[in-house]
Amino acid sequence: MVKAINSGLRKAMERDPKVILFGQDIGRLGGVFRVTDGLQKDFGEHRVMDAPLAESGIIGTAVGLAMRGYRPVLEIQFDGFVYPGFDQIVSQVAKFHRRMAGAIAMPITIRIPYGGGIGAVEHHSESPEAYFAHTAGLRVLTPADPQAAYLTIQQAIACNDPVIYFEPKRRYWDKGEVDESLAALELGAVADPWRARVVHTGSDVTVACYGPMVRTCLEAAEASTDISLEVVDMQSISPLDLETLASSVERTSRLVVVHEASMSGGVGAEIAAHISEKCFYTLEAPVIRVTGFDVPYPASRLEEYFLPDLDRVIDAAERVMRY
Amino acid sequence: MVKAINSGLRKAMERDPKVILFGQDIGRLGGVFRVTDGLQKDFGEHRVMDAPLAESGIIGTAVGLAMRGYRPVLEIQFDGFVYPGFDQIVSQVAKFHRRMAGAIAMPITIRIPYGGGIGAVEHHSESPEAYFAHTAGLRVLTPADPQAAYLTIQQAIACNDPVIYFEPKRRYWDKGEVDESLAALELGAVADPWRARVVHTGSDVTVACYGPMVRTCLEAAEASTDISLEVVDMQSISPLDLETLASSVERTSRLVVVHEASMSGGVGAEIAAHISEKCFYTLEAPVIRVTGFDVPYPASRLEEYFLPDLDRVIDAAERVMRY
Amino acid sequence: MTEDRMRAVQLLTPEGQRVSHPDYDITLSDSELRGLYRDMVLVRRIDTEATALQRQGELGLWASCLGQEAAQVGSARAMAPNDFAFPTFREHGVTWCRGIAPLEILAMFRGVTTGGWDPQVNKCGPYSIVIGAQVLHGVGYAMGIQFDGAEDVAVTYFGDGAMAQGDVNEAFVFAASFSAPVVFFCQNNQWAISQPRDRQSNVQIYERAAGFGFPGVQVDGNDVLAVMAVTKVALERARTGNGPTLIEAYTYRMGAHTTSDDPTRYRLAGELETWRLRDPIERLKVYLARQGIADRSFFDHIEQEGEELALHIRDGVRGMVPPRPESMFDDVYAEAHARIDEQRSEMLEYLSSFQDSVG
Amino acid sequence: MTEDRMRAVQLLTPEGQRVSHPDYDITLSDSELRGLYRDMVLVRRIDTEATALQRQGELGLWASCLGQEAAQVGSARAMAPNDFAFPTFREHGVTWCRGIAPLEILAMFRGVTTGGWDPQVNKCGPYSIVIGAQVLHGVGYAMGIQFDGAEDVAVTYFGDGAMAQGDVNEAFVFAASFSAPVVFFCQNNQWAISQPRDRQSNVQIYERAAGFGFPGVQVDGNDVLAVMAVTKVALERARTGNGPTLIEAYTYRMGAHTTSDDPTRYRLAGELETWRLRDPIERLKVYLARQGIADRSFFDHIEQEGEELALHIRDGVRGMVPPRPESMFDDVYAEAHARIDEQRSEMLEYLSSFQDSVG
Ligand SMILES: Cc1ncc(C[n+]2csc(CCOP(=O)(O)OP(=O)(O)O)c2C)c(N)n1
Ligand SMILES: Cc1ncc(C[n+]2csc(CCOP(=O)(O)OP(=O)(O)O)c2C)c(N)n1
Ligand SMILES: [Mg+2]
Ligand SMILES: [Mg+2]
Repeated sequence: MVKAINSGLRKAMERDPKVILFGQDIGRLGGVFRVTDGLQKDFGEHRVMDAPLAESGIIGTAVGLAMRGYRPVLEIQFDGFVYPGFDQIVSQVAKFHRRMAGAIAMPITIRIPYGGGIGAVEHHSESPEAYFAHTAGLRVLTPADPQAAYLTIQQAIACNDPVIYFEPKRRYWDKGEVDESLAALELGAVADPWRARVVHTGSDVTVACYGPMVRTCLEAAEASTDISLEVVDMQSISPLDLETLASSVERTSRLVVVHEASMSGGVGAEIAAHISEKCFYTLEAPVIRVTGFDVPYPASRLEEYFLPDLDRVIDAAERVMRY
Repeated sequence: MVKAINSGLRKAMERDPKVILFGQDIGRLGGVFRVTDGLQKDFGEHRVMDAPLAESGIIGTAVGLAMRGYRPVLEIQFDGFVYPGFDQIVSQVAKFHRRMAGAIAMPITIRIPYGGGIGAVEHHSESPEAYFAHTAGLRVLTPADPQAAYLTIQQAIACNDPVIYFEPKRRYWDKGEVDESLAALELGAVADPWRARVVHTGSDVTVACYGPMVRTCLEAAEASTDISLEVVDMQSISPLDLETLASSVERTSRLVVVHEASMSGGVGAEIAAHISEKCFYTLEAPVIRVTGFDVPYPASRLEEYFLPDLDRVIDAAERVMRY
Repeated sequence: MTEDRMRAVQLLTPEGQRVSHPDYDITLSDSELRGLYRDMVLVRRIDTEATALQRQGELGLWASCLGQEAAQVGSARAMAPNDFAFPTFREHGVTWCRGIAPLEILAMFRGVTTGGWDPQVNKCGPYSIVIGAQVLHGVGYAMGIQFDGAEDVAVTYFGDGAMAQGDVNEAFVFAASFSAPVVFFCQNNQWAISQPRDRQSNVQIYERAAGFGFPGVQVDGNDVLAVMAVTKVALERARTGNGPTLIEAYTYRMGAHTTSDDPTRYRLAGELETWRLRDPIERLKVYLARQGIADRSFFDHIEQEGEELALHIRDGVRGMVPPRPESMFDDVYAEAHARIDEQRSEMLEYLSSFQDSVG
Repeated sequence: MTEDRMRAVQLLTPEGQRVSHPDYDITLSDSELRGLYRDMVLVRRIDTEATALQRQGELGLWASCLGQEAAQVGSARAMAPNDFAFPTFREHGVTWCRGIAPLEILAMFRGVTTGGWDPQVNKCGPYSIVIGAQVLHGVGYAMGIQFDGAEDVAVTYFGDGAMAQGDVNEAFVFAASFSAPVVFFCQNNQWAISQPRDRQSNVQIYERAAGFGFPGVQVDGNDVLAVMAVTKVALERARTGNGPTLIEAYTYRMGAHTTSDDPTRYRLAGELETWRLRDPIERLKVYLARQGIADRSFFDHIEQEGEELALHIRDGVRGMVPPRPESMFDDVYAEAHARIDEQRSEMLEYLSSFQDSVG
């Protein structure tokens, strides 16, 4: 997936000279995950810039760059380091278009490697997407596989709204076919980044997930022999395409929601609340959430117990079938 | 309510010399809402301190003060100004107890006047409680009336966990009996701040709300003649006392959730998701949320359309009755 | 105080005496001088009128710039048309000079909008309320100027209180690191609401700059000529690729913090009296009169213009149309957004249910 | 570089020659000098062993302090027992001197815990990973010292990269404003991952302090005597109510940023060679030997002690018991919490369902 995002960034930069990359260690080092590898060499130091070590500074200056007509693509080094920039994101990036009564746009993409499962130290495994999904004015995307990453990073950059782009870091090394001949911006409804995708069809239980959990849920669907799982990759966390999800639930009449973030107030709560309302007469079981617990992300030797895995997904499917 | 909180702060400071107040303009000015009026005069400049204009600095130094054995009570001037301190709250205040394997506590109270309805300019009317409710390690409280404020501010300060204390600023000038003879810390279950309170009994529809919306919902309950509303003041937003709420819903079999914050990913989503799951067989209608819209808080001349009011609450009750 | 003012660049004494300075000077035509006077008087008139309108309940709030006219007008008039200003909520003198209509400003304080003007037209950003945030925007904009190979400059405004914010200090770091064409214009009006400037640090504000690697200069902020001279030098420095400058305009907030504030709780009346003697408008007026650059009829004329402006403002504010409820869904996103469309329809449907029941 | 080092306080040249400095000096007993040598050697041994353990897959990550031993040991040994240290993830020399068991540190990097020691026992805070955050904690702690009327001092550690963070600059503001008894100890190891120090600003780090209203001093960070001398002065200054000092220890990160890093992508090998000649341990060794303060048998003995420590570490790390799954619910809150209890039960029930199916 690292390569796919790298190619997507390259495409976006070739297409639009106003696209510039800004972040810590993204230049010569190519980013700590090498997502921007080689881009500074090819596009120069003015388009791929190493930033001082200050997240609020990176995001705040990006607002100014956007006002000057640039299209900044920022990298936050790890999920746990986005918070120093929270104010600039929530009070400035998200609200600027409104504050200017629409006179200018804020086409800023903030890339954040997120989630756990890589045995990292504190602050390197978090899933903060709910904070941004609750913030009006932002869009939030997360790709599940290399092909989606290749397309949606380009679509995010081309979007005139600010997009928080969460990259599932445990899937960075996933391999997968990437058709680079696809023109991301001309695919229209074929690959609409704001729509959920049914990535595995099934008839008994719908499983809604996104980002790193999509592969987990697909594996659960493969492994689940008694219960037929339909896996829906939400892809866009904000806005949520609850229409596509609801139509799956209308078929299966059961829903399990899966994410790594803590349960309370997570994105799963919104999905469950919405579907419980809209599919009230269809649901034959309550919506069940399979998520991280309401604790700070634990030491890495415990993460296998914190993160939803294949077994917990299947267990939940069994539970909703029991109703 | 301003007076009630002032009295509560005073009681807490008298009880424990380690309680210190820290914030912008809280000293001689007594805070922009006069909540700390007179306290510097009575307790001295070392216990009621004006802070430099930097929220991260205020919260970050409070962590150090807590490590030194103090019990800091911080004031953030307005809801929209807490975000520069978000990193210190989420990555430090919330996680410090865990990071120290329990060796020390973080008894920090962060007071935040919040919510709209006072005709203010941008950033002065926000309801950011969902961000904190989703953060493990924090507790979140909000009082609905002067008596509750008097008690819960003391309980928050006495709590060994960090508490984000949201004060509903449009209710600051509400008058109400405050029995100062009540000993906040000895009331136990009689006034447990972590439990929801049924503040108006009814039989048809349960209305869950908190903070500024409690009065609105009580007014709706009074005004609603055809439908009998039971109003539950959640009071503690984290942890949510869903047990008390569920037992009300078991009686009424219908639930409306009300808050000022935007709907998507708001606290109402967690409440609705949870109750939809736990009361699956009881609910005769889907849980309906009456909330702010998914837009940045609007210009003040629009806030009456943004904020849930009596009519919207009754409308929702009518809708759930129609199922 | 006396010591501070020793270091501050001054070209016009409080008594209206033109003095010289070894490093800074300025030559202005008579009409430019009269223009500065006119700007300051009209800005003060707007300010007075807005304060009155707030008292009458026509505005939700007003943040007065009384006493800071020279700092704002002097710096803003030093800017070239393509330079870009990043103001806070108190920079009515700056927005005035950038050509933003006063009613645009008042609309915000009335609460009919959270903003409005197109920043590209007048090269002026929105009023920033979160302390310090806009300073980073200015630096980013300046970086953009640099990448464009242009010769514009960004001017960011902020107060003495803002010097404590992380964002402002990060802005200094980024500006120095990229040698960005930006001027940091700090109006030290001695107060951040109730917190006096001199309790925050034992050194002067302009001294902060050196440790970040660029020059800082203190100017008498009530001396419009000195402010203009110092700003012009800083702009030129930035324009020619020599990076940022921090200007500390030493001035005074003569009014309350905002109309919600009660300064009698924290400051002594005597302080205000001292500063009245340093009034920025009076000293220019004396100078103009004494030099024969302007006469009674000119001053009367400006007074008259002010009255007309005040009338225009009064009528304009009172006549402002309240926004349509569903306009809160406008401009949240620049591109189509399903959730917004859905909620807009729901609102409209709900609102129309009332009309039905009434009709 | 040469110019920088001109300003840096030095008491021991890279060649092990004792030199004098007009403002700073230190007199240590022979056993104290040998103690400093021992600390540095053992810290380096821990560091080498940890790096090896990471390569063997026993640790998830390791952040090496190779080359920074003098800066860390010199400053930490200057502290009094009741002074309080606020380290980052690279301060193994500091935690060593504060008496934190190396296995406590390694447990974190192995991932069996996110922390552990009681900060009150050794007066040492947790490893801070979010750049800059702990500097504010140190200032707050120092404010607490002040309110207590105590004579302790807080010492906060951070890197050159951290100088860009808002939190660090806010810490400077708060410390100056309250004249807090805190020492800001910045190890300028020339790199923030791949970003070289000299691209960030054209002035030296220690110069930042003056603009905030307190002194800054640059010290040769590879000279343990100079570091100790300078730190002692700063501590004394703070202890006697004269407020903060910023110390810039000019040093070098001889290893990779962490074991995940590949420095060959961004820095030249020659740089490392230059710095090898300034090795902090070698220069003290030469001095001790030349002065007859320590002899071969002493050096051998320390070497031996290092080997034993390494063995202890190796065994200790390999023998670490993985935490119980439900321990993730411990210490989230200090007081009873219904939601936590509920989720813990659910987890235990779920986990026991597997045991049933197995059993
Ligand atoms: C981040 C943030 N915190 C707090 C406030 C509340 N507040 C508004 S103005 C002000 C004082 C600002 O002082 P200064 O920077 O000196 O500007 P002045 O008001 O004097 O023009 C404060 C604390 C705010 N707007 N933003
Ligand atoms: C807020 C934050 N942003 C980014 C990071 C990722 N990161 C870890 S160490 C580091 C460089 C730190 O440089 P410096 O302060 O010089 O300390 P050093 O590593 O050299 O000891 C970065 C960017 C972080 N830990 N915290
Ligand atoms: Mg001020
Ligand atoms: Mg470094």
